[in-house]
Amino acid sequence: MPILEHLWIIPLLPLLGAAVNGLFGRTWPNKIVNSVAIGATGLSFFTALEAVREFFLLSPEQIPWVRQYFSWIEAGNFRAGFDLQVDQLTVVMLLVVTGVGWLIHIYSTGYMAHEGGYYRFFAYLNLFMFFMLILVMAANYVLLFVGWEGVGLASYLLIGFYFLRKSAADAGKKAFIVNRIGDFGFMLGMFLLFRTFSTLDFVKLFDKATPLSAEPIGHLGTLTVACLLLFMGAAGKSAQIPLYVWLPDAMEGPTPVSALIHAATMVTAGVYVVARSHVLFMHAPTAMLVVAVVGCATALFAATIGLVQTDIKKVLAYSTVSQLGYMFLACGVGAFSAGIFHLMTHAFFKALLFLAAGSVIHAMGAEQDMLRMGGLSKKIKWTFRTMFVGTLAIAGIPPLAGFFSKDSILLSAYQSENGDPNVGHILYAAGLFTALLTSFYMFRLIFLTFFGKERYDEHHVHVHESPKSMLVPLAILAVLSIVGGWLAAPAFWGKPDYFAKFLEPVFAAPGGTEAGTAEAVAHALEWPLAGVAFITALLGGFAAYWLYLKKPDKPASLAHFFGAAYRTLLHKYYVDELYAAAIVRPLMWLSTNVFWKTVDVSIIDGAVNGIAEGITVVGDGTRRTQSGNTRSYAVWVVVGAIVIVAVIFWPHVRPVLGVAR
Amino acid sequence: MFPRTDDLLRALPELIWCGFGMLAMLLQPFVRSRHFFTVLALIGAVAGTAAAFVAGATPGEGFYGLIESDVFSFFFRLLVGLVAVLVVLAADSYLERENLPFAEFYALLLFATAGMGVLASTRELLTAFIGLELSSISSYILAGFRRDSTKSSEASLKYFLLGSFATAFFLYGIALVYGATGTTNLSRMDDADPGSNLLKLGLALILIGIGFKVAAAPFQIWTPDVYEGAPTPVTALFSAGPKAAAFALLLRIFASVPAATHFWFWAFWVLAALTMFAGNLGALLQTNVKRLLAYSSIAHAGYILVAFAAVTFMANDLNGGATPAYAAVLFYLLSYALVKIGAFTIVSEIGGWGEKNLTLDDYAGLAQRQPVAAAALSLYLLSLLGLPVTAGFFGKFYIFKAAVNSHLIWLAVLMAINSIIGAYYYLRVIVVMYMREGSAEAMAVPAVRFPVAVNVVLAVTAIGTVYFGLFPNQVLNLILQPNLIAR
Amino acid sequence: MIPTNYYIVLSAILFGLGVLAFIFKRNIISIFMSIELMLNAVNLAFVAFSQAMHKLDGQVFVLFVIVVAAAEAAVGLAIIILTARNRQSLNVERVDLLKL
Amino acid sequence: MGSLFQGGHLLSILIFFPAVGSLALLLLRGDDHVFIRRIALIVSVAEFLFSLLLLRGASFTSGDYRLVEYGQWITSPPIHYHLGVDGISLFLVILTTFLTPISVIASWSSINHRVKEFFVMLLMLEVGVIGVFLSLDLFLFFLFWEVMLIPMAMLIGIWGHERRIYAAVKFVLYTMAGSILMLVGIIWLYNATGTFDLPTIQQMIQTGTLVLEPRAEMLLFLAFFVAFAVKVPLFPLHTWLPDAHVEAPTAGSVMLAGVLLKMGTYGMIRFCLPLFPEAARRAAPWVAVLAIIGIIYGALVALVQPNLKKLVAYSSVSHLGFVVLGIFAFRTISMQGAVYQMLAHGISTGALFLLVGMLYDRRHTFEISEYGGLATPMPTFAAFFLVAALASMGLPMLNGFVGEYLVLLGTYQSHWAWASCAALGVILSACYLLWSYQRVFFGEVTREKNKTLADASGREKFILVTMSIVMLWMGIGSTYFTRRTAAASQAVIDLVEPQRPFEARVTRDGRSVGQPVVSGTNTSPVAQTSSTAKGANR
Amino acid sequence: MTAPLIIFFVLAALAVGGALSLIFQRHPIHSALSLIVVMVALAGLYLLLGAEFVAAVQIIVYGGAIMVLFVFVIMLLNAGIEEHTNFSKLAGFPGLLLAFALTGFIAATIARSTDTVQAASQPGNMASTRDLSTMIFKDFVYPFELTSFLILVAVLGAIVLAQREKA
Repeated sequence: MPILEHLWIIPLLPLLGAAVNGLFGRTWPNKIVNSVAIGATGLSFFTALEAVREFFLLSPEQIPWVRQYFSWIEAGNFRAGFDLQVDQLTVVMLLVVTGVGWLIHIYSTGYMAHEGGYYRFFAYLNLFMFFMLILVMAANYVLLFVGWEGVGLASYLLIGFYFLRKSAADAGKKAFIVNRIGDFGFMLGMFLLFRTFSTLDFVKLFDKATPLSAEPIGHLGTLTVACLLLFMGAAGKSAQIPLYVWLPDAMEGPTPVSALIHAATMVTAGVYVVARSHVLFMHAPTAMLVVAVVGCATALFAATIGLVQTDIKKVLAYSTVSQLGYMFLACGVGAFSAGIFHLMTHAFFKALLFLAAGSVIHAMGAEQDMLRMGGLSKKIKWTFRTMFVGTLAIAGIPPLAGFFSKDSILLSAYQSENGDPNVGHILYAAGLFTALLTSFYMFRLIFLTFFGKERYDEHHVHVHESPKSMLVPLAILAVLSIVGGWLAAPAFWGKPDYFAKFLEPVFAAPGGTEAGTAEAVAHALEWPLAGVAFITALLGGFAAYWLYLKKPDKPASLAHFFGAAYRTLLHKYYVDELYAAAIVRPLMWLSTNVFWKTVDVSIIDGAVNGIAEGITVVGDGTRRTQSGNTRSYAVWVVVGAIVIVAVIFWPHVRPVLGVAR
Repeated sequence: MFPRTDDLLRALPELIWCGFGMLAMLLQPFVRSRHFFTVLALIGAVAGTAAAFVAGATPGEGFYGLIESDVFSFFFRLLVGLVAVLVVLAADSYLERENLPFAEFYALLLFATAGMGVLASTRELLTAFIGLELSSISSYILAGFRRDSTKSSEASLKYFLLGSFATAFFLYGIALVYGATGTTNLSRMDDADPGSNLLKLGLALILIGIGFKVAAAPFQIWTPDVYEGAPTPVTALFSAGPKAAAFALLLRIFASVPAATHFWFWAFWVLAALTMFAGNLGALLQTNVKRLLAYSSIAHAGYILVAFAAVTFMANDLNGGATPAYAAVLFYLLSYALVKIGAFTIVSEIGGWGEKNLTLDDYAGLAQRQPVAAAALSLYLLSLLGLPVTAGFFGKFYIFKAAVNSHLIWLAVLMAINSIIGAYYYLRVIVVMYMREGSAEAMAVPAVRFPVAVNVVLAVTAIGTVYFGLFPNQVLNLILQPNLIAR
Repeated sequence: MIPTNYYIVLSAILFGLGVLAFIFKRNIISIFMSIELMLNAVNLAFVAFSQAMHKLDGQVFVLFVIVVAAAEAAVGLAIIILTARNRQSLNVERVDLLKL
Repeated sequence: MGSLFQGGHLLSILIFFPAVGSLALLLLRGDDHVFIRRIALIVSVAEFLFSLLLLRGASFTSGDYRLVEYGQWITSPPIHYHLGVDGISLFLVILTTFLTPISVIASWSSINHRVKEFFVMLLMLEVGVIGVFLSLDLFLFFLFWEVMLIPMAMLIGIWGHERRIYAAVKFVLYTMAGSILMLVGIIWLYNATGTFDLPTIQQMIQTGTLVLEPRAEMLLFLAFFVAFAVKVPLFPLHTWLPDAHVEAPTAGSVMLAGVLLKMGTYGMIRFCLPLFPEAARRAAPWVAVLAIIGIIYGALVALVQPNLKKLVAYSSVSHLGFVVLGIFAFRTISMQGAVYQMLAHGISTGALFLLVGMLYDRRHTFEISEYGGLATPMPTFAAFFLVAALASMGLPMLNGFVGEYLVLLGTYQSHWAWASCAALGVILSACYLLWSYQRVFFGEVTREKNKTLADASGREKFILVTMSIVMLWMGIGSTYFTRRTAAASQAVIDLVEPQRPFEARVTRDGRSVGQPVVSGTNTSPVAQTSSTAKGANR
Repeated sequence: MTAPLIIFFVLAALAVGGALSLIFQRHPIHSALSLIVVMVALAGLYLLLGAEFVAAVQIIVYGGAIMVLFVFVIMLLNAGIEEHTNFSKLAGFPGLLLAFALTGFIAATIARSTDTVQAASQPGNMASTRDLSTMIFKDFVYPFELTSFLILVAVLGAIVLAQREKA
């Protein structure tokens, strides 16, 4: 088992790439830089493949396969080791991350070819790969947290890649800080877990947690609180309400970054963590419900905003948020494997979409506003085709990947009876409506971009198809987006859903909501629900077609008709403004005027200097007694005499000095 | 009825000092050389100081119990002798600069020293009075030694008037004590009734008289003026010698008069508190360094009085509970004398002809102009401030210890507060010397090259300050004994 | 016979008057005189006590005090002359160059 | 405790070697600056190497003192020359000896007048600080504590910036005000015990031969604590810090932030807790509150500072708050964290000050508004600055994280509320550091002057690389340190409140070991923690 | 009321009166003369107390030497009527009040506490001058010698201070 013994190689390779490029890449030509970067990622991809191969040779009891490399933090009964772990869940994540990541690296060589700071870009990208791999392979929460923060750093750097643009720098900062807010919860979650179980290693911790009985719904037991705190972190990382605000801004970064970090991998870390901690969540139905509701709400909410955005990347960003919402919905209703499944397919088609969008932007010469596009389908065929595939996939048109994953989520949602039998149906309805919106805005994107008449002048913009290095990854991803979902296809014919089956050893552990009981019901509902889903998708597509191809002037009038609503959507429900007004500005004002100017300068320092002042004044007074007049001096002597005599002869003046005792 | 040899031996230092004083007077008409007299005075001072060992070697009472040669008097004789030596060295160049009559100066200096010696060794109030007058009158004259300077003469006048005013109180106190106990010999008052109001009053008046000499508030009032007006070497003498001697007398009185029991610590408590604040607060805004040091010497008198409070508090404790407090006083006086003489010597050197440059501005940028002087002065100031590896630190430490030992926590806290206030103005001088750039003309002044004698003074004081700051053991072993003051 | 404390009280009064005079007078010479007055008061006390206790040393003290007073007088008057020379006034209140 | 002078004189050498060096410097002629600098560098580096011998010299697997030197110094009162090193002081000493050469190099070209005095002061400062960390006799400790004062004041006052004198005097007076009371306290303690010897007094307290009545103990505790709190500085007593830092020269700031502040927290660990455990326990809640206020308050004030150096200074207030919190949470983990945080903060904040100083050397201003877009002219510098900033905001795999995490984790074990509030500091630190970083380095270059700024020079690179490597090492190889500090801090904790393993706690709370706190019907975490807190304070 | 008592009161009155006039005379000469009155009165009291040697010395040294010296200096400096400046606020009313308070207190204390001494007091038997001298030259020889130095100092001081600048 060479690789499984030395799992550390997988993350280390990108790190080396990052180090080499970061330290020496400055002076190197692009060729060497990107060969280093791609080499590193590719290598780790194949290493991962090898690892997976070996993994399949393991006997079940060897799983989860944990290797401890060195002890990182030790204090008292607390130990955080650099321990890596491989189980089915890890395998999925591992392949997605390395695979998609590699493709995107390749794509980037084309996309970034003309950018400055080439070496920096790839160094960051590799760094990201390293931390992401740490995240998915970590065997304890602390190490996971390392990856967690690390990817945050990487995304900060990459969003702020064009640091000359203030917007970019702001976006990067925003991303990091919002994530920090999430991490705050995550850390507290860890602390609480450690206080309860006095370990943070997954295996030990879950072993201790499994025998516990689940906490009744609506009850804030330790586990519930811990799970909610963890979910807070997840919400930060995966851009869920209320911490989603950073993701749209994150589109300031280069498009490949958006594809890799803000669509395919990093943002799904939250989902991964929830899935990873499913044992705890299974014991905390309240938390589960919260997760489901938040996820569902986010999905719907983001989708609505997506409807009206005109920036091609913004649309995709909000769709990402919404899709992430789906995944949480899945987890929330206990369909963890479904969530992970969607995570995977989403990684394929969303990466595809972003890259295609990038290709479009590349073709248009850095134009992102869809209102200045149109009719590109002829000019950039391959881009169009691949992107169309992606759209079909996300819209949930069978038999593409999105259809299966989304369908299994809706199904589980429909079945869930967490707390109240109707909960499931509500969630299902919301999810379904979201699906409608999704397909609408995606097709809207397609029609605005590729069909209709050109809304740009050819003289300035000469559209050109992207280089091979960009199209090949597109193609591959397109294929994946098509076939990626077939793993689950057998479920329709009563056969086991291979993907779920594969993950079963991970998720089947506790309550057993996964598989088993669900199976039977599932089979009965499979077809009708799928049909419904399909129809909604078509509806959405048709609506878009009708509005943006048939009656191109309709949207404007509609927008005018629903003026208020439209503007609200356009301004993303004014959430950013709200945060600024409710939190940021007050805090700033408070810090400046109250804490610094008042408390620090006026009160504390004022007091200190005031005392000094006072003493000086008294000192001046004392000096004045030194009048220089001998007669007064004589009087002073007399005064002294009286004082002494008084102290000696009248004991009752002494208690005035009683403090002396 | 010629006195016995032992008596003479026990009084030897004073006799030698006086003898050399006379010698100086007699030779004054015949010898014109300054150096001759300097050497003469030096020999005299040293000889007297050496004689202290002789006297110390023959312990016991002398002259029918008027004087006592014990460790206590030994220590103080050494101290005042050392002061005399240093002042002679410091004065030498000063006298030339200001062209003052040197023979008389040294003579008076030696007589004053003799007076202090008497105060240190006497055990009888009348003798003490004579000694006090001997040193005081010499001091009056020395204060006014720069005849043509109005300031000097004014200082002399004020010192004289107020001094004799206080002396009158002291004397009246003696009278009352005599009336109450039928004797003026401290060692014969054991059977006196401690409750007697007459005795209390007498002691109170004596306390007033001595309090004036040691510049305890509110009798400190004369100090700044006199210190400022007097010729600087004389100021050095005042701040070190007479004060130490007066404290010695006070200590002996309150150590050996049974009536001066416990409750007297109240008086010292008040005096100490007042004095500390008077000194430190007054110094806070001083821009004249000489005057600033004067105020600081008031403050330090206050600190010493804290130790006195501790002493008197422990008065009833017969098994040597007060010993550390005594030691504190003695050690502090030693460290303080060294520092003050050093500091004033530098002031007198920097002062220049007619003592013109005394303000802080004249010290600006001193560190560049005269690094050694600046370093030395900072060392002294730090010692006054009570920072470690200086004798001043241990001095303060022992006083704190004595105070806490006598449960005078609050007095200790007051002292702590005062140390902070004091720190401010001491630091200000250092700051000026090191952190301010001197004014153009100040920097233009060529570096004054100190005479050898002065350098010797600085060396002795500085080294002494550091040495006692690191290894106080010898001194402590000397003064930390229950029979420090023979009863 | 005359009670001793008559004498002592008298001495106290004289002493007090001396203090009073010191504070009240402006002319330096007069101030110095008031000091002499105080010393005399002390002497009276000494003599009275010695007489009361049949001890001679009290009177010895008086002699010493007188000598000291003489010495003081010599020096004091010299100082006064010096001052008078340096600034043409004998008013103690005008001698206040040194202050604060 | 060791016989007379066991284990050689390494500690004495450590203390007095710099003093010898500075004396040598004093004897040199003042004008040959290069030579002076070289000497200073050699001395400080040699000192650093000596300090490394400590690691060989002794193993730190148990809590007691190593390389003890013990000799009679002053007979009455009995004061001993008693030195010793344990896990806690070990790395603080090394930190000092490490930062000194760094500061020497840092001031290589920025100090040009009165060079000799400067390095003399720097070395004397080192003497004082190391003395503080190594002395085991209360009196000796106090002596060094005060000795360190003057060189620092001089560094600020002579080589500082505009308001340097104000800052210097403020620094000294603040510190003295605290320490003079400590002196009274020390003497009081002496009267109670008859010795100044720390280990002896500790034994007395452990064996119960010395029992202070509560009020006296509290007063004593305060006498010590205030002195240390000023140094740390703890919340209301911190206002000297910004002034001192802003006015001090780079080297001064580095030493100040890197080492001097640690003397305060070190004092708390070494004296406040072991000597007055009862009082410490009673004061803990208040102290913790102050610490937490300090954490958040410092961060918030830092957030809005227009002055870069002041910002870093306030960040120290915030970071040291973590240390104090960790100490007064009385948990093994948090104590470990506190000790580690001391070291980490020394490095990362030291680095930040160095970087700020380098900026100052180029532009002679600390105003953030004067900068902007510096990443373009000086990318390398920007990169190092980012590393330092990240370390300071506690990014995992860098030194800042371990300490903070352990402190919070440990604190949470017994006081979840404290930890939760304190954890807000983690968010805020990211805010102020990233924001200032953006304002300084990102965006277009606004000022004409900044367009031509030189990137990090070779010497600067050397410093920064060294610092970065240390940060990285401390971030990853933390066990190298914690294994050595563990025993000592455990010993301290045992004195204050012996720690029970988790299961024990559960059983005491009446739950079975198997099913910890979360059995079917259980209390809310609040209730639990309060119960456990009660348990802890039993 | 026996004769000595009457004499005492007369002398006491004289002394106090002299002291008062010392205070209230505006011209130093008059003050000096009134001081002489006081001294003479005291001399009388000494006689009354049976210390005739002291009385003699009082007249000779004090009344004779010292006061003459005073008068001489007054003449030398031809000091006129003293001007009544009131620069010192403190020395005005409050000062006098305090002085009175002190005096009153001291007098009162003494009056209350000298009874013990008074009991011992009886008709003054003349102290022989021989005993006095033996005491001075035996018991108090040390201070006596010291006084000689004191005189020396005084002379020295007078020379140093009062001598005119040598041209």
